[in-house]
Amino acid sequence: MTEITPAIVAEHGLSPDEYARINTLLGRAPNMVELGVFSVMWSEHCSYKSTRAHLRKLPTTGPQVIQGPGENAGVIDIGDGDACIFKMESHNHPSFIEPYQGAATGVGGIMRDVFTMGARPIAMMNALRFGAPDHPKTRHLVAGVVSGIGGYGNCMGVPTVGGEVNFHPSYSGNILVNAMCVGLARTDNIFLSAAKGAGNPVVYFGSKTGRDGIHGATMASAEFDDASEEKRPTVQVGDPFAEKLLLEATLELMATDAIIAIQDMGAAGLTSSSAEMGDKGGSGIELNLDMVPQREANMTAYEMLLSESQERMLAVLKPGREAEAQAIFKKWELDFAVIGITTDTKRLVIKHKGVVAADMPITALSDEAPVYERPYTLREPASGTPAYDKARPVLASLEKILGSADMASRRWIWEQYDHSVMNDTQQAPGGDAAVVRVHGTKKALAISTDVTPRYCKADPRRGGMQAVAECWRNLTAVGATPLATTDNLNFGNPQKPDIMGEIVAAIDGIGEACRALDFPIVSGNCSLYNETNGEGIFPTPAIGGVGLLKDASKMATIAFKRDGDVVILIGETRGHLGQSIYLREIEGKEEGAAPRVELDVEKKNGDFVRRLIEQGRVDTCHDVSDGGLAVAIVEMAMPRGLGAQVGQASIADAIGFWFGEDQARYVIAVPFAQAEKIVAEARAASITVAELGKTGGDSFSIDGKDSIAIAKLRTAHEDWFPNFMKAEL
Amino acid sequence: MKARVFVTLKNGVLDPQGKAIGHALNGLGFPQVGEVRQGKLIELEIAGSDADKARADIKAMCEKLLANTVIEKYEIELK
Amino acid sequence: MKARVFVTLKNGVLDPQGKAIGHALNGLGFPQVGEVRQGKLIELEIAGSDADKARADIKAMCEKLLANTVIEKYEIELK
Amino acid sequence: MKAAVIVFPASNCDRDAKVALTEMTGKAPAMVWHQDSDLPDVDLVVIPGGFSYGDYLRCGAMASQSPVMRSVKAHAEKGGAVLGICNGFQVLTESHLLPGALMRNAGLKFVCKPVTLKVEETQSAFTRGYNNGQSVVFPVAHGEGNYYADDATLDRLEGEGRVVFRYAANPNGSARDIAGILSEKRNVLGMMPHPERVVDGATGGTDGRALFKSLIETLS
Ligand SMILES: Nc1ncnc2c1ncn2[C@@H]1O[C@H](COP(=O)(O)OP(=O)(O)O)[C@@H](O)[C@H]1O
Ligand SMILES: [Mg+2]
Repeated sequence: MTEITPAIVAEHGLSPDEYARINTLLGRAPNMVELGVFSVMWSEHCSYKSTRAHLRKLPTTGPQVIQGPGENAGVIDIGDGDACIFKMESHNHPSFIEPYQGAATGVGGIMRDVFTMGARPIAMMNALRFGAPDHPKTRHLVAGVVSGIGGYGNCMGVPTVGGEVNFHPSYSGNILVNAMCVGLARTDNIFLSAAKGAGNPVVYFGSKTGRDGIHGATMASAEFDDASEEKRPTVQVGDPFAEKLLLEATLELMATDAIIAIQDMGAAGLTSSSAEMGDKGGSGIELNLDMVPQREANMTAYEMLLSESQERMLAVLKPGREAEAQAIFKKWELDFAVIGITTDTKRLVIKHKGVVAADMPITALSDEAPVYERPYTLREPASGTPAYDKARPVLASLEKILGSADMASRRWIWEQYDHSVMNDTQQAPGGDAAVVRVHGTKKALAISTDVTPRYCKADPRRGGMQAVAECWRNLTAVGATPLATTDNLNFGNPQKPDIMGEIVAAIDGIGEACRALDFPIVSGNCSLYNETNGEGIFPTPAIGGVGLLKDASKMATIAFKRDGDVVILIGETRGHLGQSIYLREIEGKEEGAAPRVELDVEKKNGDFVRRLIEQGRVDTCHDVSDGGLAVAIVEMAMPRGLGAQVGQASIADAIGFWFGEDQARYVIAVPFAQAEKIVAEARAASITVAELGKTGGDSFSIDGKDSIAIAKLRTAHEDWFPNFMKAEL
Repeated sequence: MKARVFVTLKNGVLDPQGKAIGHALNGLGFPQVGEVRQGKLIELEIAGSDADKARADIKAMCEKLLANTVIEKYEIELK
Repeated sequence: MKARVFVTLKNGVLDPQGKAIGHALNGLGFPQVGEVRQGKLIELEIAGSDADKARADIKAMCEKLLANTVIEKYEIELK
Repeated sequence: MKAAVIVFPASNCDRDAKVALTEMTGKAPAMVWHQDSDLPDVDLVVIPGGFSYGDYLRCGAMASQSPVMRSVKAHAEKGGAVLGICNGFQVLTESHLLPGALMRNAGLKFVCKPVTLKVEETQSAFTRGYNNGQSVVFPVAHGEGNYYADDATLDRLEGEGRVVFRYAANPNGSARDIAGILSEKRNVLGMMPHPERVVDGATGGTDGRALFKSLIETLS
């Protein structure tokens, strides 16, 4: 038997202190199999040891919340007995190593988290971050990630309806691939993972177990260095065909009442799924690995327990229901096996080839996992506004910004995703939020993922607030009532006090915004150690929000629809240029304060706009975010090539007015006959409002002097991505 | 010169396509078919007549583009 | 027994993928690469030891499933 | 009109086809599992879109060997109507119910977007409700919709008025911009665009309704 040396302990990502703690908890030294199990269960990815203490501060409850964090995904009530189940998860490290399979298996993993709970997935979203466009790896990574997401999601027949993508050198060595899945279930048919009771069969179904991605969970929790490329662990390959069968078979099994508990096998597969089920159910689990369907010969207990083979599930059934379940999986041509039994020992006991390969108290793996109050330092937020040339012509800058990497159209990406399958997509990618109908009703869900990492870098707390506020605003802009969120906290190495400070401040900001906007967090994921050679990524706490439209026929979209509509700006424009796209793209400066986030104003303005949409008085709405007001108006003009003539309504500085990134703002376009009344109502509610001009013609003109053809702007906007990707296979 | 490059998944890497093909063949009345693996065959025309150089060049092409060496291995055949 | 089946597009059927690979190789500093065609390599394990029977069976598999003879041709290699 | 929708492992537009047929005919179609060798007595068989068998090996190849396809062939031989959409079109060519083959998109990428089609042929049970030359907008969503056939076959298809839909702007490199073709007896239609996604005004248009209406009028 292998002797456990300090080097082996270190290779398992465990510190000497953690190893000592394992010895204490077991009352003896672990064997190799047990060490492997502890290493994955105590990894950052599974235990949240650096963030758990801070995540507790997030608001997670509300009348709309059925299930908050702690299960495979969050569940909210959307009325009429319908529940919406959703979560976001990262697959950053695997996607950097093998972009197609990394992204594909990320999509597969998050879908399993959602259908494990009894939901049929109805929409996928993603939040992606890539390195500098001119970095030699970027194109290859973009191509691989996008086709991987499409390859898996398209085959599953679940529409991928939106997402966000940024490019920045801080991600050149650590791309981010966060995928979000939204599903629908009935509130009275939701499945949890608590394996309650002793003597119940533990069953395995799905694909066979191979030596895939052993140590993926520890990899997801370690920094890269230049040597990582050599010692790459086996990459998992996704099989969307198997997953589609698994989805249908699982839902079919769920239509019976045979299931006591169910849990997908994600990171650290068999180990974490069985430990979590035992832990939540307060029971013990005994597994016989000889019964596990295996793809390769001579697999060891260590390999089977740590394998991350995809498309597998574990469930506890009511005794005597095995045959019924087996028949379902036979029909779907999937493997099925009874591999164990629940016990009353609260221990995880693993048998293999007639011997006990591991025997551990389950609480040692879960509750007793270390929680760290890591030291942190809070950095002084960046402040001030950098100097800029006030005389630059607005329209030339506008064209340049619309054709820049971060602002260009993402059509090249979303056309590779089937966004209309299931035939419930009422708002496809390209708007503020995706809108997907609740099948067979007139209700719809609105979904958006958001974060502005450059704000988070400048001021992590404000950046965290802004991410939530922007997500809430995007849902509001289509007319939805924001209900709840999931988050994916992507940061660098938490053992560095400065990075830990970013995490603490961002969570603080997120929590404050979620509370103020009544937008609780019901699920989420953390991805730490996103560093290469000591360089961390920009803090990137992605927020995925879900909202409800009670009557989707009232939904607003961004496109200008009629000639002669009045273009109205809701919200105050102060001309905030710190950390703006304008400064970065035109002046080459990434400096200054992040924009102020005033949550009370955010709420007031948003509630006002939403009411107008719900009342059927506004069908054209767009929030103002990256790039500022001029960009927002042109984005409304481009879809139908219908222009606008607008003028500067306040503040003397044209650059600040057209490109400032002040928050809590919306542009709406309404028929002339209604404009006056809406403006008066806004004023009466003490909301800052301004009439900017009118829609019409085929160009964008400001202050009656300068004008530029919408077609020209559209060319700049549409051409960047295809040109950028042209040379890539 | 003509060359053929065979790109296949490394041993142990799941091959969903091969699995599905094997399953289908068994179902079509070929029970004698065991494991099936699917790979790529790339046929190249190469200018020049130095076989050693061609082989070295193709190796470079495989490493750079033709194979995804994280999960795939390759074999070169010159003729 | 082990067998390899090579499935390639018939001459005259356009191969956009092969063309794209050729183009990419030229761009990566391999100007000596001429035409490129991409096909499939299918590796099979076959029970039994009768090579003639195996070959005949594999031919039947190709005709039935492995190749689409409207656009593809195939070659069988036993070893 | 009585209809059936065939369900293969990893079909994924089967529900969409069912919803569209239910909406248009007022009754739910029979959903037929690929292992069932018997078809119910129906006027129309729909082979829906999706990724049957993961689209592994070749799109539609494994599905074409399913037990149910023997019955579909028999139904077609008797003159019964068959509509193959997207993956269904691929299954039909792989089954030799339609000539030619569907190859990888010329751009090598999956493409999902609304496309404008020209209705080239109204002499069919599927299209008599359209006007000749009418422009309609249907979504496409496929990675392998690049229709190929040799010139003689293409000439024949054109000559016999079997090219039913043509792309206004070709999204996949398809020969002669072909988006949908009829069988010799004109009772089998294969098309890459999705008419079932445009029957419901809330999700992108209603241009697909006329196709189902044509079928209902002809087959009822
Ligand atoms: N940043 C976060 N905010 C809120 N909840 C979180 C966060 N990170 C993780 N969680 C919750 O912790 C639980 C465990 O997460 P995770 O290990 O990622 O789930 P899984 O095992 O299903 O992949 C989940 O319920 C998840 O929603
Ligand atoms: Mg899970």
